[in-house]
Amino acid sequence: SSSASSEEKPEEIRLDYAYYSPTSLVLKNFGWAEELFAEEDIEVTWTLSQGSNKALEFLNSDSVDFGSTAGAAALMSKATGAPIKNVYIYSKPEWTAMVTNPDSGISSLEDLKGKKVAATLGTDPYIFLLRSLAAEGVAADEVEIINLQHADGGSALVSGDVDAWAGLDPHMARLELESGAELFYRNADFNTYGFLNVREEFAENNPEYVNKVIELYEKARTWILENPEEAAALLAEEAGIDVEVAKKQLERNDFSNPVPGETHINAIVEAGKVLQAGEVIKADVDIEETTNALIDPSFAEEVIGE
Amino acid sequence: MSLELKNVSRTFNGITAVKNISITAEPGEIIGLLGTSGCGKSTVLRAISGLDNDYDGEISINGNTKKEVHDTTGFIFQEPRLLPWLPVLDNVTFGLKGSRAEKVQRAKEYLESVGLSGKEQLYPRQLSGGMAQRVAIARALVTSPEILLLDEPFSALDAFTKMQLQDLLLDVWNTYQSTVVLVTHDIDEALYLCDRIIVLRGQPGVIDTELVIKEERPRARGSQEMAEYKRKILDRLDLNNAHSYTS
Amino acid sequence: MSLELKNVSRTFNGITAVKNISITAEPGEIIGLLGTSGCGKSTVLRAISGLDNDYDGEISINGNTKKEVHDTTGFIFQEPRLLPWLPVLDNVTFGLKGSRAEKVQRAKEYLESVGLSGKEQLYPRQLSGGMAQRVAIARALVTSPEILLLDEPFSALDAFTKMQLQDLLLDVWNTYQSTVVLVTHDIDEALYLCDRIIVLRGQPGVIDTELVIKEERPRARGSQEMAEYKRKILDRLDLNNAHSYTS
Amino acid sequence: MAKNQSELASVLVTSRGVKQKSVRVKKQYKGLQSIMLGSILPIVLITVWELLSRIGFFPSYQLPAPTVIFQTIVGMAQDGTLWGHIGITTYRVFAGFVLGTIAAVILGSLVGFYKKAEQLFDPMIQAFRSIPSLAWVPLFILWMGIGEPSKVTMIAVGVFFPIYLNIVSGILGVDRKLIEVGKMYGLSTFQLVRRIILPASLPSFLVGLRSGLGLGWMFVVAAELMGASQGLGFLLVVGQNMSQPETIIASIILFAIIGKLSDWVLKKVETRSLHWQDRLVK
Amino acid sequence: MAKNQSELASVLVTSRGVKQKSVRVKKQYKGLQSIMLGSILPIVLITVWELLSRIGFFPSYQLPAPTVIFQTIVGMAQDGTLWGHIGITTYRVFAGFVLGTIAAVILGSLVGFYKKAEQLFDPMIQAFRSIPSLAWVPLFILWMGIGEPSKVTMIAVGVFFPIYLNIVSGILGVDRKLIEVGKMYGLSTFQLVRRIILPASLPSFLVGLRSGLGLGWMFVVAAELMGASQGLGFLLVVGQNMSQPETIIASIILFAIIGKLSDWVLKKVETRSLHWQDRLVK
Ligand SMILES: Nc1ncnc2c1ncn2[C@@H]1O[C@H](COP(=O)(O)OP(=O)(O)OP(=O)(O)O)[C@@H](O)[C@H]1O
Ligand SMILES: Nc1ncnc2c1ncn2[C@@H]1O[C@H](COP(=O)(O)OP(=O)(O)OP(=O)(O)O)[C@@H](O)[C@H]1O
Ligand SMILES: [Mg+2]
Ligand SMILES: [Mg+2]
Repeated sequence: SSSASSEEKPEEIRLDYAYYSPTSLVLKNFGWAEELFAEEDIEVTWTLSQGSNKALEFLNSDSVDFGSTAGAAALMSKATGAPIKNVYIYSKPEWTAMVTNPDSGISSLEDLKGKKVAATLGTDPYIFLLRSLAAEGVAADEVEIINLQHADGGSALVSGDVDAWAGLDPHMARLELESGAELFYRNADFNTYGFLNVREEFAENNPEYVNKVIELYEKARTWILENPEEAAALLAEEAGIDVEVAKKQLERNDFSNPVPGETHINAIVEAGKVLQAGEVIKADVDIEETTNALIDPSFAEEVIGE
Repeated sequence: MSLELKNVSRTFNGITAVKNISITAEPGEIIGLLGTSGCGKSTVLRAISGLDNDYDGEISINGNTKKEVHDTTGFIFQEPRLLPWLPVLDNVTFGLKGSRAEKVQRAKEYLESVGLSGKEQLYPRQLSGGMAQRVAIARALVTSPEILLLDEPFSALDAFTKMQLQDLLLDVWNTYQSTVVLVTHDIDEALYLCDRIIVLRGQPGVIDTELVIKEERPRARGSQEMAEYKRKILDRLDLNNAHSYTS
Repeated sequence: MSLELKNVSRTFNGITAVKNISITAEPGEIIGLLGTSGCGKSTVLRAISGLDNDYDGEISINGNTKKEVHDTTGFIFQEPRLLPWLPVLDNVTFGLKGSRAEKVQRAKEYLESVGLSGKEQLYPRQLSGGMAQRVAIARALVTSPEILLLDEPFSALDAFTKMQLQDLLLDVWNTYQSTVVLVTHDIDEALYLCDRIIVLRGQPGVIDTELVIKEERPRARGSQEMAEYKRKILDRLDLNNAHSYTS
Repeated sequence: MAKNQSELASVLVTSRGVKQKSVRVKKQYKGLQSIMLGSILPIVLITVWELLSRIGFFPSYQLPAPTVIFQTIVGMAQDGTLWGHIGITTYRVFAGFVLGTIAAVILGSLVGFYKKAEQLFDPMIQAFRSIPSLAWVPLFILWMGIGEPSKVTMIAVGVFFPIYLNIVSGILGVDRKLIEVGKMYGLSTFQLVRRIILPASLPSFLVGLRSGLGLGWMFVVAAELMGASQGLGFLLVVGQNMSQPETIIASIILFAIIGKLSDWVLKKVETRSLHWQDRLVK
Repeated sequence: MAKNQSELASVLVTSRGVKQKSVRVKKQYKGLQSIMLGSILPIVLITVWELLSRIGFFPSYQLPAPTVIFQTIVGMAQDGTLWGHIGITTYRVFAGFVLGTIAAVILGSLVGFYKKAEQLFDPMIQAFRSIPSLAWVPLFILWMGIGEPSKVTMIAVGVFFPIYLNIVSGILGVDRKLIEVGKMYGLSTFQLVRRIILPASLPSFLVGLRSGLGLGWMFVVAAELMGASQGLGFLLVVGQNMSQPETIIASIILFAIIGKLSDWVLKKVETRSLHWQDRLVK
């Protein structure tokens, strides 16, 4: 698709960075994008995304060209008609899991019946919770889901206000280290991947530059794979978290497969079905079609090869 | 400026305060308005001033019958109504136009006349009742209005200061030939100052008596003729009070 | 109640308003306070009332020299100071204690005495200047205070109403034997009401003259003796004004 | 006392009513006219918005058309969830408002009246005043857990500050002359506050109430971040998390409507209780 | 005019100064005493908090001890980031405050003064008043992107409402008697507003300003959700997203301190410009 490149080049390229996307931090930190695009007189601006929903707001309002989100979040936005597409997977994170206090007596999802579970509605941990419950055959209405922001869910767990928490890194890593919280249910495949999304308009007008950004991301990804220690230090430094926490968080990120493909499509479709069942995504949305419209592997395939 | 009231009435919430007041004042005339408390003197003054335009009837000022405030009219209210955030001097210059220096100079002259020189920088809350009233008098007189409405301007003043200010008023009147309507409770004052005295009575207030004082000015305070006039007015007032109190 | 001022002085921001005022009042005496505008009459009254306690010197009320408000003291201020959110009736009952019905009944009596029956439900903004002043008078008198401080209570009233209220004051005084301090600019009024007249003068105000009026009550207004007294006082006042205006 | 005043007020009203039938008709007409004038802006706004949405100027994934929003709200009304959201939020705001008002009246009166109290409390209160609602969230969860108390208290915090500020300044602005009247009649400090200072500073107090109520609605979002499963703030945040623009806008519209209604009640109270003011009639 | 007034004021001050040396010393002493009284509560609070943290009542991953917070702030001061955060946030609040005040003064005067303007604008404004700051975020991003303008405007929105409300009520509360004085001297409507209504409603306006400034600080968080990379609100949200309790609390403390300082400035202005009020001295 990139062969149909247009003559014009953008005046600036607006990237986002996010603490949940270590790759973006590395890229920003080393200034590789500025270096590359300075040759062409293109300005690079960085915007911090504080969460998937912010990144999507930025994308939808034409405030950034590239935005990092969780896969499910991108799907939800796409389902309302947002003109974005996913062109790259910045990592396969296991950023969410079910967490409980060490002496709570909870060791499986079965034990959650009738208990209070904190989660942030509409975010990856929430989807993770629903999918896990479904996978283990526990009905969602058998547990009491308490809507709390990620950090507050952690606090509520520690103070005993809730019995379990669908946690998110780095909060989760931190709790593990500091109060000995336990991850009693993990499933990396129920996480919905780190999506690098681009605005459709930008992709259409400047396909080459999408490729260039993917190249840059690849450079950063390779660096992380080669320098895990430094990467952890960098994450800790940038995000202002403990090195130990950063290490734990990075360990749970799999940077091996950046090209969107079947696995990702399947994961997103599964997540989408759960969301549709929970009436988060409207019933009249065709999940598979939306997913296919969202995920566009062509750029990454072209840059990286299969 | 000539001033004419034709059948002016004013009703508040269905209760009539004054009824069918008709007064004609020649340019340069001083009209006194006497009457018991609550009979509607201030109401008439407010109607003339244009501040109140819910009255019935017609008021024409130099032939203009529009219900609006004329900026050639000066009004000394029954209360001092000083602006509490301005010191005395700025209160007096409030209505003046022109350069600051001119305004200050004029204001100081008048403050001197009302016996308040040296008090220019005091704020209203630092004034005694009579001082505040005198500032209000200076504020109104300093603009040399062509029509001057005075609502018991000297009631808060001691006998001597009062006389001084009555003479000041006559000075201003002499210089600018203002048409003056003066509400007062002091019959001596009315006799000393006015060309014509109108006595209101009753509730609603109506015109009871009109007295023309022909005496030349300056008049002697407490002369024989005056005493005679005074007796007449007192008679009218008593009657009228007895009436309003029993009703 | 007896009342004694010893060398009372009051200074505002370094400027002395009154100096070395000493007055002794027997229980049941009516003291008149005369003086030019701004000489410190209200200041003295505020000191006696206890509202102002930054004065120097000593004031003892029935031997008590504490600088505090005594709730047996009634004060009619120079302005009506009605509470704008209360209708006339509630303004009058404001200082009363007891059951609502009793309070209302008493208040209505006094409102009748000041010529305001039928106006119970009006709000202060609906009153004329003199009516407001009369409500204030009723509010103070209805509590039958043992010490009564009056700051030009009748200045906003017409001659007839004024006389009526002077008599009302004498009635109250007769019944409760209150000790009264009355500030006034009306010499006739002072002569009609007071046992003793104290003339202040100058700035800072000092006691200039003290006049004892021996006449029995009820007194005739405008008798020969009164005229004589009046001349005396006018003399003192003129002198004193001439002095203060040139300074 | 209160009964009596309302008695008086009703006397006044009826006596007026009898005498001014024509005025009343005029008033009704005026009321209608006023409502019509007030509707102009919202109607224009909604029409323009609808048009722009129709021609696609606002894409629906950003700002759905008013009709869509309306359908969303109607949908919620039909499946019944709407009343739950509105009910629980209104309850929380109301409870928080009452709590916050009480606290503000007590502290405000103390601070306005006693110099020592001012020196002791005021600096601290002024410092707390600029802490954003979101900042309180973790602390409130820590101190009070995630039940209703923490939510109501959070709203009370929001309500407190403007009321406090207005009370203190209202008290400071009360005319010395009127306070002296109270003192002359031997009122105790408490009576002085109740009978002179409160009524005299009523205009300021009522503005404080209205300001405070507005802030109460604003603090709802922070309050309902603390473990709510219902409520307008909950709706808003969930809408944001789930990229549902119509939910977001619907909750905004609901905030506006209910906020306006609650303010309208206070405004009525204001007009009623300040009828004694000697205002210039516009 | 303004110049003149300040001249007068200074005359007044100096003439007082000369006459009251002893009073001045007394005042200084009183100022000190007042500061000391004001510090009691914060000191007690911090001490108790430190103690509770030391004995482990508050686990550090939830509520770090004051000393830890202090170190965090000092650390930020040393590496220089602190000034960036404070600077940019203060700038935004200041700009938003100015903007919001201007808008509120214009609209408030219109609405307070003209019945038609009131009927037209007021209902709408009152409805907007209860929309939470967070709700505006997506709309502002949509309309204005994520640059400084949207942030400053967001803060201006917060500042606007309390000022507007106080101005309108202040104008309504101006004594008719004084307005009549202005009319008698033939003042135009604009002059009337400037020379009578504004000064007379100044107390109310100033409370509005202080309330508005407080709200400005609160709205910073929402403003800095719109793509900021610096600022106190940013610090707070990052702290929450990144599980850094010491950053959260540090930002709260900074909000409190700077908010208090900015309010202190306004309070000084208030005391200065209301010296003419006939208040009861406490
Ligand atoms: N609060 C104050 N601050 C400063 N000066 C004051 C204050 N109150 C009164 N004064 C001054 O004290 C002097 C006496 O005032 P006071 O009110 O006692 O006069 P008065 O005799 O009652 O006059 P009047 O007959 O005009 O009411 C005046 O010069 C006045 O300026
Ligand atoms: N705004 C108002 N609303 C209702 N009634 C009013 C209003 N203003 C005046 N009145 C009534 O009108 C009548 C006349 O009042 P006005 O003030 O004209 O009296 P006045 O002759 O000036 O009396 P005074 O000598 O006491 O000042 C009074 O009965 C008063 O109650
Ligand atoms: Mg009058
Ligand atoms: Mg006096």
